[in-house]
Amino acid sequence: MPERGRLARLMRSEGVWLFSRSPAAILAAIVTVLIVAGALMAPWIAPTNPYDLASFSLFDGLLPPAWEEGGDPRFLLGTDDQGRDMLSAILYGARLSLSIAAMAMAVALVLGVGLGLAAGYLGGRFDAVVMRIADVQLALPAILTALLIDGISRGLLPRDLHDDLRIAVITLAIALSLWVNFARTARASVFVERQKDYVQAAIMMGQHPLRIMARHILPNIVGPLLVIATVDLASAILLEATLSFLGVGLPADSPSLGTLIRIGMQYLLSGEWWILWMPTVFLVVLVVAINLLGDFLRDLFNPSLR
Amino acid sequence: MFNRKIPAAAMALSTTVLLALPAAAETFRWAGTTDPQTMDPHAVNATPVLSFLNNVYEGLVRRGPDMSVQPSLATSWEALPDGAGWRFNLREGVTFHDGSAFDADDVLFSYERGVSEPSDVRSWFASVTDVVRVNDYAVDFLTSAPNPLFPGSIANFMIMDEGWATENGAALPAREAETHATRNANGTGPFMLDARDPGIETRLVPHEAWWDTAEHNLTEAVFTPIGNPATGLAALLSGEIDFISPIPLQDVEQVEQRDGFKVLAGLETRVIMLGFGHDHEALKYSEETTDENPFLDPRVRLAVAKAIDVETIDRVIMRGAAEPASQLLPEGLSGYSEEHSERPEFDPEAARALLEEAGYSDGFSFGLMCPNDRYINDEAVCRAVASMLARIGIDANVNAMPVRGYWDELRAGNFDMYLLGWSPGTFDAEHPVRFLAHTPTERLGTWNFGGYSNERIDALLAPIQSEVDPVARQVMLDEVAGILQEEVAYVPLYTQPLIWAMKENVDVVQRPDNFFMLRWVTVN
Amino acid sequence: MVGFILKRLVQSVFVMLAVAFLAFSLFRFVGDPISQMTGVETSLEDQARLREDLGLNDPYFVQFARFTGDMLRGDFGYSFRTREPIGEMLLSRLPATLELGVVALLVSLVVGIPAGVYTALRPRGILSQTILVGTLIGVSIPTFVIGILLIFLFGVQLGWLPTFGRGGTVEIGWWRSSLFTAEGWRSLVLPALTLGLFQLTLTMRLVRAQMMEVMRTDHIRFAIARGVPWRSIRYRHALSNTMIPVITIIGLQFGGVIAFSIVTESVFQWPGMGLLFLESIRFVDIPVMSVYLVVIAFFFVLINLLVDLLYVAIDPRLRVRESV
Amino acid sequence: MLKVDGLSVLFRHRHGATTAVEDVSLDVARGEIHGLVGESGAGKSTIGAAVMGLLPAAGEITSGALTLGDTDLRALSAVEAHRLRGKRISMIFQDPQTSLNPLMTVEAQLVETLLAHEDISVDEARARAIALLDEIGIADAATRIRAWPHQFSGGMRQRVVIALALCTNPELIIADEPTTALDVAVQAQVLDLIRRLATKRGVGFILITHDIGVIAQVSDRVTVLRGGRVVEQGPTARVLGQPGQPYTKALMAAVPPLDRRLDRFRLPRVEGEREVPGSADAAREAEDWLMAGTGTGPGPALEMSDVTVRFRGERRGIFGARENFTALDTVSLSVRPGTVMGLVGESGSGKSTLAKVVAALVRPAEGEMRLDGAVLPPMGARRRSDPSRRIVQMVFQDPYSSLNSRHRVIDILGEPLWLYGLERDAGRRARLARAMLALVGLDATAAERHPHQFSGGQRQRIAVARALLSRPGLLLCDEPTSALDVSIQAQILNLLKDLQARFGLTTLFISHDLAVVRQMSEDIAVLKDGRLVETGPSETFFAGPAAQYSRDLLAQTPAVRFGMEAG
Repeated sequence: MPERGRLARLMRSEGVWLFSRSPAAILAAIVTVLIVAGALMAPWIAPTNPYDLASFSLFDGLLPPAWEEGGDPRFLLGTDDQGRDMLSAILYGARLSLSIAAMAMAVALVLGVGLGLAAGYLGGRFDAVVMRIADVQLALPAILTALLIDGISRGLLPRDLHDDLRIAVITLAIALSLWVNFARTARASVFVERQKDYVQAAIMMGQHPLRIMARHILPNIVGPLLVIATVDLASAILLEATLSFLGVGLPADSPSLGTLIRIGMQYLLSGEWWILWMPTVFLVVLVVAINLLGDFLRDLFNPSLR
Repeated sequence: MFNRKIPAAAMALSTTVLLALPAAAETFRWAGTTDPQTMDPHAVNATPVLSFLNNVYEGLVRRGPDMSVQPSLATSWEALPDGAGWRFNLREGVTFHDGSAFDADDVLFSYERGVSEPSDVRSWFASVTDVVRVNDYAVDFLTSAPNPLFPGSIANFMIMDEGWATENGAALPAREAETHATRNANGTGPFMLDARDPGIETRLVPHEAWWDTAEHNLTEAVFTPIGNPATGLAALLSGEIDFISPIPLQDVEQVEQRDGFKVLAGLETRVIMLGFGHDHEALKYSEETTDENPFLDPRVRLAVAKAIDVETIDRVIMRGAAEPASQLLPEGLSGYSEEHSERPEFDPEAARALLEEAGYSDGFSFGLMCPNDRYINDEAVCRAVASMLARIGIDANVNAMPVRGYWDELRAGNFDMYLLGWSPGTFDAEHPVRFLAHTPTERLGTWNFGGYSNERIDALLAPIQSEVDPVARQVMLDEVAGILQEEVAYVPLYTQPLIWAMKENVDVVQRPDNFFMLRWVTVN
Repeated sequence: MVGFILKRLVQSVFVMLAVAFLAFSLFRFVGDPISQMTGVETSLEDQARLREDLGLNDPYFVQFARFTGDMLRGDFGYSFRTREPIGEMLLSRLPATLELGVVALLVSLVVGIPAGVYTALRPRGILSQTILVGTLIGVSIPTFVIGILLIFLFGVQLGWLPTFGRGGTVEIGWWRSSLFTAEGWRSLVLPALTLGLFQLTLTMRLVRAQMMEVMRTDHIRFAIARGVPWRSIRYRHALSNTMIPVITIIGLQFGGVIAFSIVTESVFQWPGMGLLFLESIRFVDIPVMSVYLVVIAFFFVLINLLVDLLYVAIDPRLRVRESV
Repeated sequence: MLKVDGLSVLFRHRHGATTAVEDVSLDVARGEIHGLVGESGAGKSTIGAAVMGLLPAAGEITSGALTLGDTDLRALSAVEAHRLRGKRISMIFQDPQTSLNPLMTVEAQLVETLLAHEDISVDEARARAIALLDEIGIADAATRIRAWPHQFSGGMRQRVVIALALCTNPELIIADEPTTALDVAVQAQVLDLIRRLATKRGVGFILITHDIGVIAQVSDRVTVLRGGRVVEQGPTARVLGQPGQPYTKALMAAVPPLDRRLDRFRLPRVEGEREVPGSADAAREAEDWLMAGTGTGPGPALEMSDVTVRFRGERRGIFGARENFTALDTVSLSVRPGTVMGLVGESGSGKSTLAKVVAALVRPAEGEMRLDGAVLPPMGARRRSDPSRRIVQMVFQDPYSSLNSRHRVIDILGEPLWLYGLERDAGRRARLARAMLALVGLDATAAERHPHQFSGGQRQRIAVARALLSRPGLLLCDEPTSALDVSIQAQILNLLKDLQARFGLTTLFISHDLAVVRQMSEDIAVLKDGRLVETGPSETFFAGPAAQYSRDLLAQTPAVRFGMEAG
């Protein structure tokens, strides 16, 4: 009975009602779900597998989209310089970008909320140390973190792990430059919740600090963190693209959206407009949708705005 | 769309330039991807630096538009009896930019500076035992063995004024801290250094008292580095700069169609090739065959050569601007072996057969290491090679990385196959043999990462270097080229194109060594 | 108060040391500087000797101690690539980055705040929705794509603005500024716009959220009940209360501006510290990289401190002593 | 002057619309103070907002006429209505802390309001503002005017708010709970000020409050509201003296009398409303469980000797050094086992701090505490496993923040049982929790719901249940009912009285309301600025307090002096 109850309660809840009233949020949600679904099912719905080098040939290079003259029906959105089908490359790329962004978000969430929660709750020296670490992290631009991790991991790990290492490097680099947001938000929310009576009661009863943080405070600060999460998911995807632009990104033979855009940049003026604009438009639509969802969540969790 | 510019054509252009009298005087603004890191001619032996400084300093000899060796600060030179060295007769009446006179002392001083420890150009004088001052205007370079190509090999050895250098504490190139010569210059060349803002802008003005007649009509030349290719192209198309090199291959067509601009597409003296790990017992990046190295079998290497369709790579990736290569140096350079100018033709079936014959019918996977920002479209070529090899069953996983870490990885042997481009400094066939084919030692074979070794080739290097008779020298070079082709030590792919873009009213001379000489530039 | 500043400065020393340590541990992994400093034909023996001369073979901590020792004495060492003193290099590049950062921030404030106020006061308006979604699209396109597009549109197609570099600069002592000539401003417009766009969206959203919250507070309802003119309610009462939390966040964002400047400077060939840092990575010029990061860390700490002081300065509740 | 005729207001929300106010009529003459009283949710504030034209977006006047003098308020355009606000009608809000713009000096806010309605010079406006502050009772007005709002105390700030409402000589001022946030002493002064302004300046007041004492003390006429409808209306003396309607009678009865002690609070029960009975046998199960734990003996004795608490003061301004603030100064107190000790004092007197010291939430600088003779370790020294963690339990003031809104009631109640190992088995824990809910008067279905689905009163019952589930000996109550309506307050206090009596819990009951303390406690202690002023049995205290401060405190507490006969 409780399961149906919870679902029923969710359906009637304030959030869903508000959601049904704002067209932008609905559109954003649909677009996001479509893109994520498309990306996740890439191996099944994409015409070819762009990571399998034998599946495309150089002869089909630089073909315009199918509807343009000179286009090839096999390649709906045309091909890139290598003869890779743009549609498949974008779907696989989106899958890679989204998985990297999601993994980076997860790491940043755990690291940031963990440290932020502890800093806010324990205060004093621990708080100062965490905040100074945050300063150090803010001072290091994402590109440097990527370089640092790439270098260290290349130095420590055996050679044959090097290529699938690159994805881990990028994920960690992005995560490291995002956790500070979560730490600061979590810390600020904990300061507020710590004064509330239900936390004072838990302290008085002698509950273990970890349990107080995890079971009592954390569920109550999920709201603002969720908002940061959606906004940062968008910036994580963009960051991956920028890192690729600066030459620290993913290898070219397993491209992410960012790598596709970097490759596309070389053809900006050379007439093959689709190599750049297809992935860029896809990225923009995805990021705008996620940001709109983030805005909606921010308004939902910010009671004063309702 | 492209007419293949062979060096001879460049010769034709230069003659017309000589006749046309310089018209209106102009400020000439040009850009490149990297800023020359120093103004000291002996500090760094790298093309961007030497090319720029060739406008400010001059050597005893210089190279003409067609790479021929011409007199410069030396009016003439003759070989000393029984190959003991060379005598150079110096030009009289030449003054440095600050007015001081040029004589033999400056040559001796520059030689001492060039072979000093902090200098980076010591390798040019490897065969020189001593330099003797004959009189004010004659100097002898004594070599340990006869060296027929010596004069040509010191074309970039630039002469500094002894007085200026010693007064300003620049007797030696900078070790750790910069010296006066790092940001200032006092040469005898056609242009003087007017202003130097490292990494931002460098300004040259003509040297009025230059000993040679000026063929250019420039009153001022300003160089600015532009790292991002797209921005560089925009700078040209917006008219803010008059000339830029290089521009991306894929933009050549657009620039040519736009009125007011033109493109000069020739060939650089750089051959792009694939190298193997000859001294690797086993593959390092293979998922399955981890106990042996298939590439040790020449048949497998030949299969690789036959599996790669250089024509298609040229058509799609290089837009037809490249030229298939058969050996370690491009056609037209001295010592090129006409005998072995046929490269293994593209035949995937034969390649698969060879693999079968060698016992690898079900193929294997390996690591292909490439730079992604060193040669034109290097990463794209690597990916193309990988997909072609995948067609015959051997899967390359491409690891493209920035060049800054690339040489480290190759030197550490972290590859199964690698991409390499080589441009011979002396524009002669001996150069690639000395650095790529010879067994690696302290001084020789320093870029032979795969550790390829062949006694015959090692034995032939010294004779080639000292053989005076060109015919005998060519026979030996042909033999070396034959062995390399026979054993498929490397798989040469193509000669890299050289793309310069400029405004319609700008005429320049494009030299295959990618040196940009201001003295041949006219803006009309 | 003085105690507060001292404590923060001591903490900043630790932050800079930590950044220096991280930056310095980089040099082992970014690549081999020697191969960038020498030519193609340099023998291995010469390369080994150069490596020894530069002390690159010393153990890691010896080099780090030497590096921090020199830094404390103000001797920032010499660039591996151009052998220039690094202090001088950074000093000559500092004005470009600072001026770009400040103008970008100004752009984001001058446009961001009014837009934030407008979208807060008319949340449902069509113009508000278009502004919100428009800036969102602007932020969703990677910075380098926007940069190139602006260059081609305004530089090549229309030819109104220069496509690269920093023209029309005027030397004032060691500070090279582009704020005093029309040409200087023309070359500043596009990079500042590219860098400022991200900040602009952030500022606008912050002001909007904070303004909507302030409009609900009791003292605003009381001001309305007193018949205070709407203009004064919005811009004197509401806006001033909105700006306090927004200013602190903008202060923190300035750090982001410096970090993002790396991309913008590389696209516009803007001769700032960001471009120098990127080139030092490309040519494995480790001393320049390390010193740049320490200087940037110093800026971060300084900005955080200034923001805290600013916060106290503009909020009377903290500034004036309680006296009852 | 103001005439409201048949006013009805509707609130639209996702499930349709609810009528907040229905067919209310009242009028306010010049100089008259018209009281609007009723429990929370009765629609008092909505009427005030409707008159001012400041209804929230979802609100809408569906019918009725609002006329001020000869102006029909409903016919005014938005611009005319705004110009009228402040000029002819002004409003005062409840919390002085947030009613003034913190970033503008008092002078700036006063001058701005004056210039908004009268075209006089700035100097003239400043002069009038200073005169007004003088009249309102702010000493040295000329210099104090340039001060910032945060430099005034609560009472002073409310005077500034009144000055702001008054400066443009409005005909009518709507005061929405003007004294609720103030201490008793300050409340009396503000009410006198309102009285003086009404008679001397002829300003009409609508005084909105839930405190019948305030109405009795100041208002000329009163309207009693319930569920948006007028229950009764007329001169205060008559309505409160001889209430015609049963609801008014019940409301009056629920106010705890100050003059004598009742054994139980009278519940304002009106026919047709049934008491929600907890299932009797479940309650008994909880009762037996509690009895088994605490045994029949009374709770532990609590002794506190020379307890002192110092807080590090906030850093004042850029250059101010930190001065320490002494919250408790050598307080010695003892609570006899099984009895209720009432702790009374104004806000800032340190009474909450005292409770927090006992609950180990605040670290005392000096002093010692003992429980039944055994040393009660203070904060920092009291390990989490110390038995006192279970014996000492606390019920907090704000019902809306004392329960974790993300947990279900069953989890909240189960926590102490699990924490102190009183009940290993999860199933029995759930049964016991449901039983305790019954004991505190809530039905078992409450277990599955979340706190935000309960009213303030119900949440306090859950808080009490949680405290009891630790089988406590000492119960600390920090103003448990001050945030509740009078009728709900009575139920909770009755609950506490019954449980305390039945289980012999030693209780420390903290409140600022002397009337409530008189009904609850056997002994009483009065705190002023962290020092113990007086302590002793309540009856002797209320007969005639020893300390002068206590006497003033007693005098200033608004009491319903209309000779109510015993309920």
